[in-house]
Amino acid sequence: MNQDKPRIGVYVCMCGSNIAGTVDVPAVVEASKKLKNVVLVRYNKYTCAGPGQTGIKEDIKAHNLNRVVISACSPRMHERTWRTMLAEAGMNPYLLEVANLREQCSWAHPAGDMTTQKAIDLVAAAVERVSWHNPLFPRRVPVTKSALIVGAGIAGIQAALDIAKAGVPVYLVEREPSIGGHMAQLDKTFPTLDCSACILSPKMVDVGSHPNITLLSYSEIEKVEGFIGNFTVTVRRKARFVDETVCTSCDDCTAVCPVQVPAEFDLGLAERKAIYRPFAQAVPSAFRIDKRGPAPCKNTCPAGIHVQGYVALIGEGRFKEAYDLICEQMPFPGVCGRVCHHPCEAACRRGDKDQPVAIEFLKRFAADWVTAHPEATAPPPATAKPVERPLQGHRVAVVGAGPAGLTVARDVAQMGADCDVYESLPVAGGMMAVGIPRYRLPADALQREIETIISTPGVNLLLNTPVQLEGESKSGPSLASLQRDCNAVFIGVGAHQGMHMGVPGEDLKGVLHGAEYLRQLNLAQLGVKGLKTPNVGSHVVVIGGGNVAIDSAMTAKRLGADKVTVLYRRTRAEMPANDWEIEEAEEEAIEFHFLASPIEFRGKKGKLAAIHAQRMELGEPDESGRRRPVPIEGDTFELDADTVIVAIGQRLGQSLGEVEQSRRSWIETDPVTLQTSRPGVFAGGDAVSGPASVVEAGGAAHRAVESIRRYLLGEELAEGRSAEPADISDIDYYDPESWALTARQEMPRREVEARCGFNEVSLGFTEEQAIAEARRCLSCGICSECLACSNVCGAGAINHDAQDELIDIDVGAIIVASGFDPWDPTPMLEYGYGVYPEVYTGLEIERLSNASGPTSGEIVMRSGEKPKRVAILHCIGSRDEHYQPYCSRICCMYSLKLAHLIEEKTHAEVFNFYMDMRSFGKGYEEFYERVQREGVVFVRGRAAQVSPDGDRLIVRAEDTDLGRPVNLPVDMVILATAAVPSKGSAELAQKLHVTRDATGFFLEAHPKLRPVDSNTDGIFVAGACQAPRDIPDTVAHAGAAASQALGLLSQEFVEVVPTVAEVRTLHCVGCGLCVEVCPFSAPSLVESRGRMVAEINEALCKGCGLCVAGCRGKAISLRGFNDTQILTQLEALLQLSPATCA
Amino acid sequence: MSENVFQPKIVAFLCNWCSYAGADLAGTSRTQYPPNVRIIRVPCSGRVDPLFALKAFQDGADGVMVLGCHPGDCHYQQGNYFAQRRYALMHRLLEFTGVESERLFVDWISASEGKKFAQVVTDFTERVRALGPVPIKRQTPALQEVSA
Amino acid sequence: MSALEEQIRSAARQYLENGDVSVVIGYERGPKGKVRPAFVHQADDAERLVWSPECNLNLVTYLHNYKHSPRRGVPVPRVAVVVRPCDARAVNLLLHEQQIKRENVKVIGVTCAGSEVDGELRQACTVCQERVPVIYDVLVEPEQPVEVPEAQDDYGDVAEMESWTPGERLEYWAKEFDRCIRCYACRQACPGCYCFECVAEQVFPHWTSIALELPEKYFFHVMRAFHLAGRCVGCDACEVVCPMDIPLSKLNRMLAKEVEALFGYHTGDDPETLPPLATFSPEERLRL
Amino acid sequence: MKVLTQAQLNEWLNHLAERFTLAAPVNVQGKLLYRQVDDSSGIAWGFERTDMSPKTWTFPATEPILIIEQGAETRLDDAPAPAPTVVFGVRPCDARGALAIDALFLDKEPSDGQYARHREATTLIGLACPQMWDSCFCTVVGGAPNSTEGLDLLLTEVDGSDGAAYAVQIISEKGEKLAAGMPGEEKGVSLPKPRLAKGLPTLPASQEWKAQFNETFWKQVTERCLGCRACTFVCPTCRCFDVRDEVVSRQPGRTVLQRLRAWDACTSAPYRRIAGGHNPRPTQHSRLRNRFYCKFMYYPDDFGPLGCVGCGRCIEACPVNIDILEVIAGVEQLAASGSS
Repeated sequence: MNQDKPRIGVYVCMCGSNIAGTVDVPAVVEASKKLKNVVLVRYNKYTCAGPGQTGIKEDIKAHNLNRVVISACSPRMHERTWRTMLAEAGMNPYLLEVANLREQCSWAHPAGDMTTQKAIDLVAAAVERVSWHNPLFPRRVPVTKSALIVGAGIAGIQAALDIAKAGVPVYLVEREPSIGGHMAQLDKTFPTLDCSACILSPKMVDVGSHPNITLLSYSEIEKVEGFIGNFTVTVRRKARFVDETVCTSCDDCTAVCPVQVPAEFDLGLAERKAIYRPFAQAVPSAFRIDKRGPAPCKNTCPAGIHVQGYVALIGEGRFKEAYDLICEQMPFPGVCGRVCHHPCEAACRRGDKDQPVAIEFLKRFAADWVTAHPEATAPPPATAKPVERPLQGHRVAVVGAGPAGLTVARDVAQMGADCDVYESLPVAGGMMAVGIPRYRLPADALQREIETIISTPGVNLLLNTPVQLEGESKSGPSLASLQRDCNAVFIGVGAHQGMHMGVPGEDLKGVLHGAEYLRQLNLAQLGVKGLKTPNVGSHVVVIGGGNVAIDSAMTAKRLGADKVTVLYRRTRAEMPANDWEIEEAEEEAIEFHFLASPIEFRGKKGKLAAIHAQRMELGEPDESGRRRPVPIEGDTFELDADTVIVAIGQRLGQSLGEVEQSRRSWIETDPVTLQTSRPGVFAGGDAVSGPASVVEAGGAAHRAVESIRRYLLGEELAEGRSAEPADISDIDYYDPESWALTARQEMPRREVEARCGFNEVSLGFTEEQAIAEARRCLSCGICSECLACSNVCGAGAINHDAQDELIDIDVGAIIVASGFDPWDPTPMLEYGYGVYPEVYTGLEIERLSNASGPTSGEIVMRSGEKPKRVAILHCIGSRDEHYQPYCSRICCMYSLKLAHLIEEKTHAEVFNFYMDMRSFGKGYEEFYERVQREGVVFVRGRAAQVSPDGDRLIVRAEDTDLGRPVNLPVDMVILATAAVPSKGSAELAQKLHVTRDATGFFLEAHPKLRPVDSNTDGIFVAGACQAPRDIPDTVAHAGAAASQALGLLSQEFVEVVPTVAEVRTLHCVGCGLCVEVCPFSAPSLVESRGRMVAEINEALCKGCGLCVAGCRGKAISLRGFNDTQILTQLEALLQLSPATCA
Repeated sequence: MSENVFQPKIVAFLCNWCSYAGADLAGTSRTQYPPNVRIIRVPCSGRVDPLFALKAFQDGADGVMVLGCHPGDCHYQQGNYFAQRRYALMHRLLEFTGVESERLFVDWISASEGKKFAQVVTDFTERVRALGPVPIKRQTPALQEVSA
Repeated sequence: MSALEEQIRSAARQYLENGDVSVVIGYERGPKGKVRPAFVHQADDAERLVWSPECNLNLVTYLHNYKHSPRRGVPVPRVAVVVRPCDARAVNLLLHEQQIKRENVKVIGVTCAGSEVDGELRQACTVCQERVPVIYDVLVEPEQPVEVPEAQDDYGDVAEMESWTPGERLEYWAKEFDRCIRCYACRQACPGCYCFECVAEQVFPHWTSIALELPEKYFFHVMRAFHLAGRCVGCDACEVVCPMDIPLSKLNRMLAKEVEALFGYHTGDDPETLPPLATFSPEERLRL
Repeated sequence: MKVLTQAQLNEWLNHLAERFTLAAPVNVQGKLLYRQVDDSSGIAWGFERTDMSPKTWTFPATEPILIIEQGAETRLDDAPAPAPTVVFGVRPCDARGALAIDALFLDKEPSDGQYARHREATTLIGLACPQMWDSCFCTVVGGAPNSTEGLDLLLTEVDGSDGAAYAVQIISEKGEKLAAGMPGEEKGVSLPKPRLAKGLPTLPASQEWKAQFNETFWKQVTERCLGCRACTFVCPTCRCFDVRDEVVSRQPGRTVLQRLRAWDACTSAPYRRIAGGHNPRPTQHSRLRNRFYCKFMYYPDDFGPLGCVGCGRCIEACPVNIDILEVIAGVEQLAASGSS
């Protein structure tokens, strides 16, 4: 509370006639004289002016004033001025209250009693309020001597260079991969017609090389905290996937990149690769890879194969590269290309529109092509990638030579480890060898891939060598002995034992079990000595509905059975077998008997004769979601059969000893690391998951290999890993604009009649088919991750696994130079942009006219011909209340420039349709006259419509000078579109806490006097982000912003407002609400006299008063805006003014 | 304006960064609105304890306006979000206890919305005029005696 | 003596005998048979404790008297308190607001069949489905499970009032507040009202007059209801203690209804969840 | 003695209502309060004890006591004078309560001007209690259900020939003036004896209270006190108040303030809190104890009358059943055990 009795001086400003013209100032003065504690009242013509201020300063001394009320313009205008004045007069600057008589009274209301009454009320309330003002003392905080600039178009570049020149460090943040902004896209600049790139490039190079400038290209502002002189800006450095400091800009990578997408820099008029640099003079000159996230196919693939990559390579006819890429993750392309259940195809976004890309078949194609072209299989050229062998000196044991085990063996061997692979069977390959029938997977396709693996240096395959998992073994190796002899063990023993039904008669001769039956068949066919092809009778019944059941049925047919019936206890809809396999079986006349299950195998003389079966119906869904089969009481039947193959599932068939088992008797592992209950022992494949696919085994192998690597190198096993694939639901994938529906290539198949024996059914794609199919890919991730660029990059600059990086930067000032965007005229349907190909925007023509543009500087139509007549339509989206109400300021002049260039380059007739010609700048009017002299025609009148007329377009308008309609046939129409705030301005404004105007451009603190200040102290605006401007104005504006920022940064300290919160400790009950609501973590609870109370960290407090209003007990108050001050003002305003105006 | 028209008293709490600047802009653009409104400048709509509104009604305000930055634009990041919650509840409470909820007006006005400010004030003044005097004003018998 | 009483007494006795707490706050019967709060300091006195549907206050309020150390060097007293389910929510409220420490309070939770005012089941209890307190150390359970009424609280009474015209509502409240004598019993009985100095009584800043007139009463009750928005546990102690029988619970129930509808929040579910006025959602746009 | 039939009494009251502000017990939403009535029809006949005492008419809960006008110079004015008022249906205990307040505000110099004007303007018409109601204990503190102390007139219900009839005792000059022109007829009636409560304690003398000041008994009694103000506000003798100057009107050159007096209560924490937060009665125990000591020791010692008239309202109003009779009995017992 104030100690002295208030002695208040009241000054009423007439502001010329601004206030005095509307408010009866003498009446206000007379009323003010009667106010309590008012010592003197004066009125000035201009209180802000020197004489006005001097008079007040003299009064303060002469009349011993200790409070001042100034009734004038908005405090946002001159409060600072007068506070300084008070300080100069020896008073505390906060003993001032400004009554807003101008903006919020005289200017907003008509002259009259009510307006004068309001003015009196405002002065009186200010007098009451100021009595409660206390002296406040701003805190001084040091200024961080550096600046950050958002946006590196010409404005940002100019500001950065200006500040850097003054010796102050600058951080220049640009969201695009290169600096330069829209100016870099232009051809010539008006009115001088000098080459835009030629005048911009040197500045760009200066930015890139200036020691005081830290260029953060391809980066965005994430968060801004702090206050004037002391900002902390969090910048997201988006992953570029090319290290700018290493890239030599040699351009070798783009040549090998198989992905083409429209080039943004050329506005889609040309294409670029997925790895690219926007334009030749880009700064930094480093390339960048365009990635939208993992393609759904790759993300879904259990083995993480670079699906989009090899598909893209096949599309380019680069089959060997495709094969090598597949092999990185999947050493069995030929196998996987035949038997994979291909979840990738289910995820393929093509499938949303027509049919998914035939990914599986393409994989097989690559493998088959390599087999068929041994001449091409010479080892790939030595890559620049150094071969890392981190596991050198370690020995790993792999139990089981199935897909999981062999993949582990290959991968750890490539990392330098010695790897012993133990296999109990006489052949390697596991289920690939002994579970899949040969007509699906020919022996040679498999054998070739197994050989490749076992020929990897370090891999040592031991066939016929079972490993006992439980206890010690006398005869051969055991898990215990392997653990002693090796550094890590991988168990991939698969699930090779067929499940039994447990019904009477299962031991009869003629009852076979699927897994054993197929194993015997395959081993015999592979020529293993002493094994015969199993005998099947003429009536074969297969029990079960999975792939093994179908394979058993189809092999039985091939082994000579007359009639093969599949007996399944549910219906076709519930069959777990792949659909296409069931279809093939149906084609081969396999019969299906659904909703039945054997309850007894009946035999004659120890040999199967018939199956006694129970009819079923479907009941409630079980835990797998499939409806449970329920026996129909008493409804049984008999089925003749001489052979039964039971194919109802498989199990491990081995006892595990100390390795923990899961509920269903598989090996129990950690889902993330695949480590078993025994440290250093890992497991994967069917033995862990139950029967699954080759690709899933491959995925498990990768997971296990990573764990083994970490285990052997002593790293944390689980850190940063997850059992789930990445969540890609939020990724906005690339959609090519021309997304034509194209049918999927049909897989050529062997005719049904020809499917005798064990010849392969599917025949494989032709080269033409493969390329056509591969080109159906939508390049979802844009970068296909084919890794071709990595392979050719001599500098090793490419890192496909790069992640976004967040960095915090401390700066004292921020300049926003986020620029503009040309408006997209698509919504103005009358002009047919996007509908008629020969309707362009101005910026598109800039690219066409640019010598480094898509047409090398030719202004031609899409047909390649030069236009004979061109119309340029002005004010598209500008000066139009439906779109942008404002004049975009640059369009008239760039239209003139384009008219000149077109006339010069094509000799076409050029017509300008304009509303008003605004050639306001230096040399602009002269340029206008020059263009007129060159023969360009000007029609005053906004074009109403563009419509097609054969090959040409008709522009309809009214020539308002002549007052008659115009229907002009032209070849090309150019729309001079408006300039609008650049995309993302709204988000940027929110992060910076600066305001935008109604049109979305950043709002300056004062339209005339503070054109580069935002309304947040320490943040400045530069260039076209504040309003549309041309290049010279932008450069000047940016220079002004730089100089304002330098002014701030040249100070040692800034004063921080003292209007912060304070706690009345006695009243605080320590409920912590203030802590919960504060956005700045200013309050905290501390102990005081045995209880917890709030305390405000003044350095963090921004003075918003959120906690103050929230505090129920009013234990917090806000200096300068405390409850008493506001309540006094409120009471005064209400008690003074009579309810009805007398 | 005619003598017998009810002239409501209206108090407006305006945040310094958006709405107060918006009100200034209305003046700068010479956009007219009724002089009934009396503006109190505060740092943020989050500073305006809903009890201020209650107190204003007690002191005879026929209408109270609380104007802040648009959601997401708060100079202090979150102030207007909290204000929104507080006023949503105070609104219901006034409504439930018989004070027409139209008398308490909360909205978002940016620094560039001078026109909107003038419009909002004009509309609100007319609405409150139609409602008549606030029913929960403190009656001070002593005052009536003395001023009679 | 009912089974509930027996369990309350035995819990109290054990806490006091073991030295777990220095006082047990429960109910006893006064000389004229009225049920009233009891403070049991000795294990032998545990026999004074009673339980009946007339136990309709919120004893959690008294925890504020024991939350600080009485003298320097003396630890904060440990207290046991008998609670109904609604009262238990107040325990969570005070835990969230850091007024009490969990280790200093033993909660004797009573399985509640509803409490009575003047022999009639409290209105809120006729629709309350909560039988077991959300927080307790000892649960006092009857031999027979307590029936749960089918009706859920649909705030029908509040909704009915909302259908009135503003004028009708103003008249209703003017009549009710007219009787108010500003005795502050409502505030004093409320576990959520524990400011050092109530806004209604502060001189600096001066929010409201000391007058006992209708506008001041209106200010007081609306202010109090607002300060309890998202914090009221619905125990209705304010209404129970009102010597003028003002239906204060209606104000609180109206806000509880809104808080539930707007923010899906129930006071006192747990001590962690931020109450609605301590947080926000950038997406929401509320009717203003 | 004059006896009025109910009809005559009604007629007389209607007549009074035309000349005076007539206050009488009224049923306001279930609570019995002394409110102004336009005629006898609004009166809650057959009441026992009202929920608030008629103190509200002689010592209003809130009133301006001074008007301050600040302009060129400061002018002080008395608050508006109270209108001539008749309170009908005052119970004898409540009239004794008025006398108790008089002892402070009127009998000691300086007297309280505004209170004096109220007392001057107010005539109290009593209605004798036929019995002591629940919680009543007027006999313990020197009163009686038919006491005439402090009243101007006392009406006692007697059996009439058809329905109720009221015997009128004129007690004061003011009463006599008011009774002039009263209808009814002079009759010889014997006033019924009220039924008294049994088993009540005996009030210990002031020095007995003094001796028990530090007893732990007080802690037990007061531990459950919530610190509300209900007991004091319903009490016919509690007369503590708070004063504040409040601005009621502001015009340039003229600010009008009123000095407002409103009831306050020693049972609430802010009552004795001083600037800086210090409170000489820091605990609820010390605050509630003060209330009893004020009634039975400080007030009688300093001003004469007891601060309690035995109306029993505080017993009924207390939300946590703090029972003044239990306290009296407790002190009686302590005194007995102490002296033995």
